[in-house]
Amino acid sequence: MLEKANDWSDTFYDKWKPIAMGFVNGAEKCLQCGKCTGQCPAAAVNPSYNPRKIIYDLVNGNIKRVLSSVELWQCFFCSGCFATCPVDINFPFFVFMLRLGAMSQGFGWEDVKQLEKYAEKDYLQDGITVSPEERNPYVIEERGDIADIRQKAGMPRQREVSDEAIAEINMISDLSGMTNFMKKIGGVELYDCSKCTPKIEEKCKSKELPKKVGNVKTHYRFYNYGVPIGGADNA
Amino acid sequence: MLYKIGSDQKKNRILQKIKSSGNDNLNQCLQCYKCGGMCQKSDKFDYTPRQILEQIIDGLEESILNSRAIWICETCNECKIDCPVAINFKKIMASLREIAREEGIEPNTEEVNRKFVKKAHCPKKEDD
Amino acid sequence: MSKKALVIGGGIAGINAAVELANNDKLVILVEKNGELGGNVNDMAATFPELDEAQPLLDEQKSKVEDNENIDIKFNSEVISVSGKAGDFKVEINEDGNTVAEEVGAIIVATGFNYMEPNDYSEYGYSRLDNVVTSQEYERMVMNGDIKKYSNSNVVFVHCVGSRDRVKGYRYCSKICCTYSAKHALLLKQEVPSANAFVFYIDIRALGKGYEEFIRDAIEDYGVRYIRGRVSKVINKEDTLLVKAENSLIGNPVELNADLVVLASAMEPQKDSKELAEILGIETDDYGFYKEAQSNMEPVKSSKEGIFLAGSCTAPLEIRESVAMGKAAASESLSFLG
Amino acid sequence: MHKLDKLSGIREEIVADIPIPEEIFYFQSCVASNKYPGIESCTLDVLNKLGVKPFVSEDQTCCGGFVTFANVAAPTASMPAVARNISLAEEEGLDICAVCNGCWTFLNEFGHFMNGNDEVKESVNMMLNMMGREYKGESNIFHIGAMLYKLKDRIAENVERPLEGLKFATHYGCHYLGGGKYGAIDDAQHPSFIQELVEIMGGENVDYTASGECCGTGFTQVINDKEKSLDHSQMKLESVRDEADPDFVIVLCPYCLSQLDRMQQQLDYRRDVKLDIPIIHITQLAGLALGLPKERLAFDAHIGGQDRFKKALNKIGIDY
Repeated sequence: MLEKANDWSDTFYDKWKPIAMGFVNGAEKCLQCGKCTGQCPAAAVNPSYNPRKIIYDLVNGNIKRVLSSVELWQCFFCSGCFATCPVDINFPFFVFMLRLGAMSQGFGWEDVKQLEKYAEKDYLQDGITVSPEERNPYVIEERGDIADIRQKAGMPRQREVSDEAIAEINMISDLSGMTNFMKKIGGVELYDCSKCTPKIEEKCKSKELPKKVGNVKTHYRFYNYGVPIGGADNA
Repeated sequence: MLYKIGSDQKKNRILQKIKSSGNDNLNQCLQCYKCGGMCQKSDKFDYTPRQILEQIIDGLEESILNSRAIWICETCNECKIDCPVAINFKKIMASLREIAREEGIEPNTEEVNRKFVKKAHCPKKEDD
Repeated sequence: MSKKALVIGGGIAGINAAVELANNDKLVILVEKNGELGGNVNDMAATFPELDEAQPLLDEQKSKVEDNENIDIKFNSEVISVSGKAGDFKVEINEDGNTVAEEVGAIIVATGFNYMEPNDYSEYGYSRLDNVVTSQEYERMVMNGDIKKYSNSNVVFVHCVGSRDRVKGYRYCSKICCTYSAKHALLLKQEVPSANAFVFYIDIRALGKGYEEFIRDAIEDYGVRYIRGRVSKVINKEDTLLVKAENSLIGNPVELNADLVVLASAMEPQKDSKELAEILGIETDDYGFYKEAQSNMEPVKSSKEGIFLAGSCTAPLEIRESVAMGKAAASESLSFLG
Repeated sequence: MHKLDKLSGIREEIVADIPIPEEIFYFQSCVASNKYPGIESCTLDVLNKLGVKPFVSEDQTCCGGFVTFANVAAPTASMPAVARNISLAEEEGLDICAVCNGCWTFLNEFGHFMNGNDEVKESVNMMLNMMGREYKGESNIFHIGAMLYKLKDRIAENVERPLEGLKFATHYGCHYLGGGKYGAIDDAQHPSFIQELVEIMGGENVDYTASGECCGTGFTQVINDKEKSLDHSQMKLESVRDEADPDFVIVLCPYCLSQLDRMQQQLDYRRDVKLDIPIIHITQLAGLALGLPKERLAFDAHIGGQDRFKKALNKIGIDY
């Protein structure tokens, strides 16, 4: 797509660095050598994902394109790019902070909402993020009950986290604004696959994304770094 | 998306066809980006001329023939006039269209919807 | 009375400095740490941008030194200490275990460079995988005919291994790798026309007379495939190697099966360059290259009067420039030789 | 195994810095506890057998890495949670041993970040002081893989069930080697320490092309972009099946284990890809060699590769 000069704000990265609390540094060192993309597992399976281009846009100020892109949400967080980078750019941290930035602009909330239950239902209630009932990566049938297996191995049926500890992390969550944040996006359950029937499935497939996630107004994201092969059907 | 470079360049069908239609200076391309910058249509392209060229050399047949750029190009040949090595893009586009027609690929000039719509989230098998 | 001159290093720069001085009727001591003259050019199969065979050219240069009565060549020797001032240096040289004291008027440092051993680059598998070699080893393969066995196979040349890399290598550009990789690809195409050559580059830095044309010739006339993107990984895949990189001109990752991978390893200062700098009392930069008195106007003067620099002990240089620097250093040192 | 003959990338100076303590704070992993309890029981037993007493605290919660990198929590929320967990070990004066790459890299990286940033540390401590704790930044965080490598001599002395005739492939996992580029004991691209451990235990190593690839979890992709996650796991698992055909794949991280294990069922169901590859954690590997009973190994919780499990375990005399 044609870009206009006023799409670019060169100073964004400089302004943003102090807000990002030292988590992001050194993007201006990027040589555009492409070593990151060459080994990237996400780039190997996504038609348009390219870490090199995201860094390029960030440093050169085309922040609009980065934040509104779907590609920003396709990173695998494998840190392979960091391991291989000749100038030591910790790209996964950039993605992490950029996603927070994108959320502040109203992008990507559907994805975050999907994951919010891990924090609310598991982390803050049990102190453990992955519950025994968790089906992700989705499993069709389990072999045996985990509690039984634990008992056979001579361990308590369930790993216990003390009430005190749970109270403490809830307190941290309250103090740091995480609870507030979750209240903000609570409200609608987006996809409840456990209650899915063929009818719901049909509906669900044709359903567009909600305009709102909780109290937050959301925006569409776009394939900003290339057209996916096979068009939007491949999304 | 990951692609592989074939070990034998001679098997690269699309490159052979383009070359046989009188374009023998493909590998003179400097990848200087001038063509994409000056073309009046390039904001509509999914691939700029130099990218098409790079893909021809690597033999990415599927992606070239399905691209919109080969149909949107107005074959004004202004890029040849400006090209530092005078690559005849009009001819290349013409032969690409010909190949695409032979393959039965419909001309595709519609604006692609870049909007992200999330669908395939369901864990169930599609044909259940 | 005219004084002797000391030239440290018998590479192509040192040879030319010594010959130039000798032709001006000065006595020269040439200190070479190995048993043979020629330095890094000994490992070269051909020169660029004209593909001339390097060894006959070098032999010609060597014979100029060896046949010259004014030049006293000390093989297997090292400078141990230097005292005194310009025009009146007292030097101790360790020659084959014996210490020799000499008085010289000027010193020319031409210690040259070293090819980096890319052992830290585990992603390229050097010294871990077979068929991954450095450019230096590749030149030897060309000379002894080993590359003949790579008919019908893919050979990948990787630029910037150790150069332009803050983490495991050096920040500077090694300057000549772009052109010598093109030379390697050309040599391959000439020796084994059935082989395919692929060169992975970030950008092509061909800063020299005829270099750009040389590289374009490789691409256009010999069909060497240039792909823009630094190689990310070289993996062992059964009998071959799998090279992973990005073709950043399209923006997609690319994979390639290769039979030989040649790493254009960086030119680094000699391992002991800082020790020698301390003995001589001259300054080095952060990497260990010797610092010029003034980088633009005094390219051959070191930070100490009477000590001159020549060749790639100052920065990565090609042969042509090393020769020029050797001669310039010789003529600058004449004023201290009375 | 060709890799072991060649240059090894193990960083001896980091290995040398790892102490062999009498007691260590065992940092429990959520996935290990709730999906693969064998990792937990094996870690406890193996550490005990090797003369290191594991200390388990019920006050320890999840490291917080998942919710943070799922962008549900900002760094301001996860930093105090990390500090709280580390402070539990500091109260006992112990170092931490994590069994999960995620826990290790998250505690390590955020811990380092707080240590190097007094302002953040102070504000975190303000929060922790309210609940009577303090973060000092004194405990070191070690990965169980590094601990086992350090204790390899003791393992060699204690092998009760040599793994002869078994083939092992490895998957190191991104967040130990790649993310922990400066803290891991091995090289990020050509790691070899598991292979060394396998040789000590009498097993045979096999190699495959995609050994350095990510498992495909992609932190959140497995939930939000399942097809892509499946694509990647398929690529990896097919490479394992076709090139190595191992009896076991050793992983360092419970989440990689979960992905590679559970995706086999999905791939069969959705794409008709037949895979039969047992995936086990490095502590379960040690458990096998050190002769733990099959209840403690708890392979019942594993889903993929059950036929192969049976064959392989029968070979070394476990009736499974």
